[in-house]
Amino acid sequence: MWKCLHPYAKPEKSYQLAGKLLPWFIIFSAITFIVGTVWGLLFAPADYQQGDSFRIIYIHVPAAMMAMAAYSSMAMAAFVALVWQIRLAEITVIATAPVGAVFTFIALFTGAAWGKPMWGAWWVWDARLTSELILLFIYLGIIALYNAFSDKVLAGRAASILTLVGVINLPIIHYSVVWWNTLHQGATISKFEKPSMAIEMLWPLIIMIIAFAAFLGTLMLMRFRNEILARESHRPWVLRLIETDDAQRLQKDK
Amino acid sequence: MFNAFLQVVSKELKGAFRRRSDILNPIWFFVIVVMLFPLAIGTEPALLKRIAPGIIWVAALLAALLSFERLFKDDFIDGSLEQLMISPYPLAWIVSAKVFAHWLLTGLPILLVSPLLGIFLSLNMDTYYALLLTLLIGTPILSLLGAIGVALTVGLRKGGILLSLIMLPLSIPILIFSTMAIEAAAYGQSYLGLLALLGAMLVASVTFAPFAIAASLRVSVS
Amino acid sequence: MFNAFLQVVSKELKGAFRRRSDILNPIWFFVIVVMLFPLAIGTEPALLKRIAPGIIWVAALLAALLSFERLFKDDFIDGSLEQLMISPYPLAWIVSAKVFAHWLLTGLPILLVSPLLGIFLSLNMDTYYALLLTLLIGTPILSLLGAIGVALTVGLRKGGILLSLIMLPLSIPILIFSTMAIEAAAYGQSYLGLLALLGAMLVASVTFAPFAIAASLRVSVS
Amino acid sequence: MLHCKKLTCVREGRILFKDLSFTVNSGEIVHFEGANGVGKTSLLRLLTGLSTAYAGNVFWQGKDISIDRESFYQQLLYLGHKTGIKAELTALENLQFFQAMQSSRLDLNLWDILAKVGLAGYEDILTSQLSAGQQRRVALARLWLNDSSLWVLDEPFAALDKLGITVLEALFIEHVKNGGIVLLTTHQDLSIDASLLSKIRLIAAVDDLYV
Amino acid sequence: MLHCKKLTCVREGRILFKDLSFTVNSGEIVHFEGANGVGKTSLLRLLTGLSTAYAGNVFWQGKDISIDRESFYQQLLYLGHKTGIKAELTALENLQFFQAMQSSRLDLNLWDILAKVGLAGYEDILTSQLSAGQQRRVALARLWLNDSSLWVLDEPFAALDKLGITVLEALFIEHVKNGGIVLLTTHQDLSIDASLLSKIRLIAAVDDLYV
Ligand code: HEM
Ligand SMILES: Nc1ncnc2c1ncn2[C@@H]1O[C@H](COP(=O)(O)OP(=O)(O)OP(=O)(O)O)[C@@H](O)[C@H]1O
Ligand SMILES: Nc1ncnc2c1ncn2[C@@H]1O[C@H](COP(=O)(O)OP(=O)(O)OP(=O)(O)O)[C@@H](O)[C@H]1O
Ligand SMILES: [Mg+2]
Ligand SMILES: [Mg+2]
Repeated sequence: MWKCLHPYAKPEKSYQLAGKLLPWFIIFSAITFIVGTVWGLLFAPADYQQGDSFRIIYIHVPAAMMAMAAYSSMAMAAFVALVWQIRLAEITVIATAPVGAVFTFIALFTGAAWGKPMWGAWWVWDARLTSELILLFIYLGIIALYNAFSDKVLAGRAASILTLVGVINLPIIHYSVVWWNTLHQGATISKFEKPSMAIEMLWPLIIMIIAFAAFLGTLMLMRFRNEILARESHRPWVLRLIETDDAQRLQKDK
Repeated sequence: MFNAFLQVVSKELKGAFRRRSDILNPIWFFVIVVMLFPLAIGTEPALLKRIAPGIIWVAALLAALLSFERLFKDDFIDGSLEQLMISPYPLAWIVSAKVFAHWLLTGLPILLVSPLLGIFLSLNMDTYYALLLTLLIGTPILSLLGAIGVALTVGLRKGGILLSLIMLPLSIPILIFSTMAIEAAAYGQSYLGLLALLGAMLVASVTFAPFAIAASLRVSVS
Repeated sequence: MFNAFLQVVSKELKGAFRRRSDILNPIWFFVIVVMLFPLAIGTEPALLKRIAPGIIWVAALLAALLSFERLFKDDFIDGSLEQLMISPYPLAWIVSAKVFAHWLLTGLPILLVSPLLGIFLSLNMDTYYALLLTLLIGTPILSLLGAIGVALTVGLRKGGILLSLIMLPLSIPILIFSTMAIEAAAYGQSYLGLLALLGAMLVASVTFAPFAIAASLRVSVS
Repeated sequence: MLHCKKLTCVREGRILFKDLSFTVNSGEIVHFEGANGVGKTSLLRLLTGLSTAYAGNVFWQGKDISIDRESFYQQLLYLGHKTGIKAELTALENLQFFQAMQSSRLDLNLWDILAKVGLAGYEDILTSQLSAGQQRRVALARLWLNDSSLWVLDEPFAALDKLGITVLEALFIEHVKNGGIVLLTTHQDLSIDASLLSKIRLIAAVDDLYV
Repeated sequence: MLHCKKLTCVREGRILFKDLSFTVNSGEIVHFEGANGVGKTSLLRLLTGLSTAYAGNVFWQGKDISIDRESFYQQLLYLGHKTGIKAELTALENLQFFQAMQSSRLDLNLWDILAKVGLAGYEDILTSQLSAGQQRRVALARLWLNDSSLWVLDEPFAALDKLGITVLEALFIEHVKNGGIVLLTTHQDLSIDASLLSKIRLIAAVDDLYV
């Protein structure tokens, strides 16, 4: 299976492949974003308890889900990077980390903003909140570790190791906080877990989740390309790329 | 090979005994924390009892966090770490020895002073046993996980802060499971399940952590 | 001469900004402590509120204690301390600059993050103000007293433990006065008297500590 | 036999050397020369496998050293700028550790060796309380203890007095006569016979090539 | 003029030297010689007032140095085994600090001085990422910055390449020609004219006298 992927293990090839995929991702995420946002904000009915403030769910839940999805893809990339020593996988890891961190932050921020009217406090020590906060710390740790190394090859390897160690811990963290929390007090969040959401509320949510996923993919591809360019900036193919790019731009100007 | 393990451990211990502070520091840190809290919070026995396990575990965690920087840093600075890395034994094995020595110097003293703490914070017998057991299982896990963080950051100038950033998420589950077990004990419930969980984590980290540590060292010391 | 003061401060700050960790470490330490306690003790807001000032002050004290070792140690190891000691300015003046820089790097960040702590630990406004004031007056005293301890122990291998042994008794009064003030504030009582006491301690230590530090350095670096 | 193939070393985006290849046979002393900052230490660390080259490989007895580290390290003794001596242990304790870890010559009497490096009477003093040159002597005492064939020494003469240097040079010659290899850097002139000694001079790249 | 009167140095109960007296006039370079561990560093530290002698006094311009430290230190530049360079600052920042603290020559361009010590192009790299010799060059750059008349240098040539040593020796000669004093230790031979150079050789006490 890895054999057929091998050509793409070359930076140049995968740079081009990412370039080809990128427009599709952009278009797809733009469309789903527009549909989801319009539907969710304008057409979905207001919640009978929370009124319109519940609409923050259309950002909150997708962001929270993508925060985890981003980490899973990082973990897979890290595994590939360490076992098969593929540098592009390392690049994937660190291309994804900041994106994941931002999604996590969005989930936390929207959650806190939602919590103030709903629970009367910005922050409570709830299981979900705590594990999300810890996820943010893990992301920050990976990013900080990467940036602390001046040699980017070593940095990528170190970040991959940490990602992998983190992924082993993530489920443990998840369950530990869930159990810990339920021992002290009833799950605060349970009142929102109504048996089922009204279907008109659910559809926009699903679309928004898809939109966030596509957006995550877009950002990953962009950062992936940038990272390759930065690392290979003095390789002939990149120099050629810059030349042709300049030439095209000159022609356009004319 | 087993001889190499023993040699590394005994060298660490010798050095620590020579410095003295390495042995007393964790104990002393403990005593400080446990002394300061009654001073700072007030001395109602009920309140103290309620928060005692938490305080002890947080103190253990902080003590571990503080002692970690030492784990490879001194060796890195004076070049011994390089020498260990080019020794003819598997690096994972050598670092296991170092981590074991580290636990002997930080985890064990904490266990040894814990009876004192029990008295200071008026714990009852059951709670105390639970505390002891969780410390016994939990501190080696902390040492192993911490060593990964240290190994990743030892060559870096900004090591300190990064280390705690990395360590914190890794150590929270242990903290939570342990305090849960102690609380269960305080309410007279069974906490075997939680202990088993901690035990499983210990086994897993003993198995995998040395390799992660060795790999991290090869990356960060170069 | 004032220029020398500024130069020393700015060099310290530059180095710290370069290392980054030196600035973030105290803040981060705080965040850790404040995160760990709810996790370890339980999440009842009432309980948290009750012990919050104590936790914050113990954390401040520990953070100070931890950062002290750095105060002269790095300079001692790389020889900069010797160079400062043979600079053509009074040593007491130079060390004042170093202590001031140290406070900027450890005390001030603690003040700056304290609003966040207020939120996390659900403090009310009055308590929070009292906390802020006591931290503002108390942390410089801690820095000055700590510096004496560090200066006495910097040349010694066994520095760490000795330092905290020396530091602890010196800092307990500050801890007690401060938490008393905060508690008074929490009950809506006046705490000006306590603040005045802390202020007097600050004045005394600003006046005398630099000379004690300079004398200690001459003894221990030789 | 140590063989380097097309080693390239890059630090901070600056190429230190490029496509460096050479072979050292047993019985040779190789002196790496070059101005400060030209890359001698970096090269030696590549040869020991402590850092990884940007490109190229190092072979020991025909095998890539990164593949079977343990058996390579059985044959290697490396002393860097940092000596790996523990300041809080005595000279004797330091040597005991090295003897147990890295030498098969457990029969040697450490007191004799300490006397050989001029530290008789200082066995029980903490290394931190020795003078700069005495500390280096403790590290160098490992050379007498060791039976590995490849010695990689980064400025072994630093802080050493003249007598110390003479003794050390004699030891190098003895080692290569027994079929060993010595790779070393130093800024001082060696008084070793040219038949045993080869020199590799590193020169800074004229144009600072960036990768 | 530096004058020592009956200096006795004791470390760990061992007498290193006893009743040592000498005078150094301006325009002299003094080279302290002696085997490893004989007490050169200890002596230099006594002369700078960093440590206190077991017995005896040091006088600078006729005044005991321990009485008016500040004005003595105005005239003193000391570089020890440990160089006092901050690893987390760049070469330029390190020099800026020294210029502001210890020199009255605020007009000098630091970039020129860095070029003089062969660090052109390395101004903005953290000192920790320089090679051993480059780090020492950063410390030695202070000699160009400084206008104090008494230089006390403990193994200034350590880790330095030959070119560096030549440049430094020329600087010493210039300094003493301008009426300065240079006290140094090194285990390498100096190629300085004998008319400027005097040597003080420390010899280990034959019978290890214990106090
Ligand atoms: C800082 C605070 C908060 C954080 C960190 C947070 C985090 C999360 C996370 C991690 C999820 C899981 C997404 C998934 O299923 O994959 C989630 C889902 C959800 N959150 Fe939040 N949350 C916060 C506050 C809130 C608040 C205040 C509310 C509402 C009052 C809320 C309502 C929801 C709902 C309804 C879901 C979807 C539940 C489900 O279907 O599983 N959250 N949140
Ligand atoms: N910090 C110290 N504490 C106790 N004794 C010391 C200390 N430093 C040095 N000594 C002892 O003093 C003696 C002289 O040391 P010193 O450093 O002055 O020697 P040196 O002449 O500079 O040697 P080298 O050429 O190796 O630098 C040595 O025997 C050493 O053991
Ligand atoms: N840890 C490091 N990180 C980044 N760059 C480094 C590091 N160490 C050295 N360098 C750079 O690599 C180059 C070569 O350094 P190296 O230590 O190999 O020189 P060297 O030939 O051993 O010099 P010296 O004679 O001074 O010991 C230097 O220009 C230095 O700036
Ligand atoms: Mg070198
Ligand atoms: Mg010396």
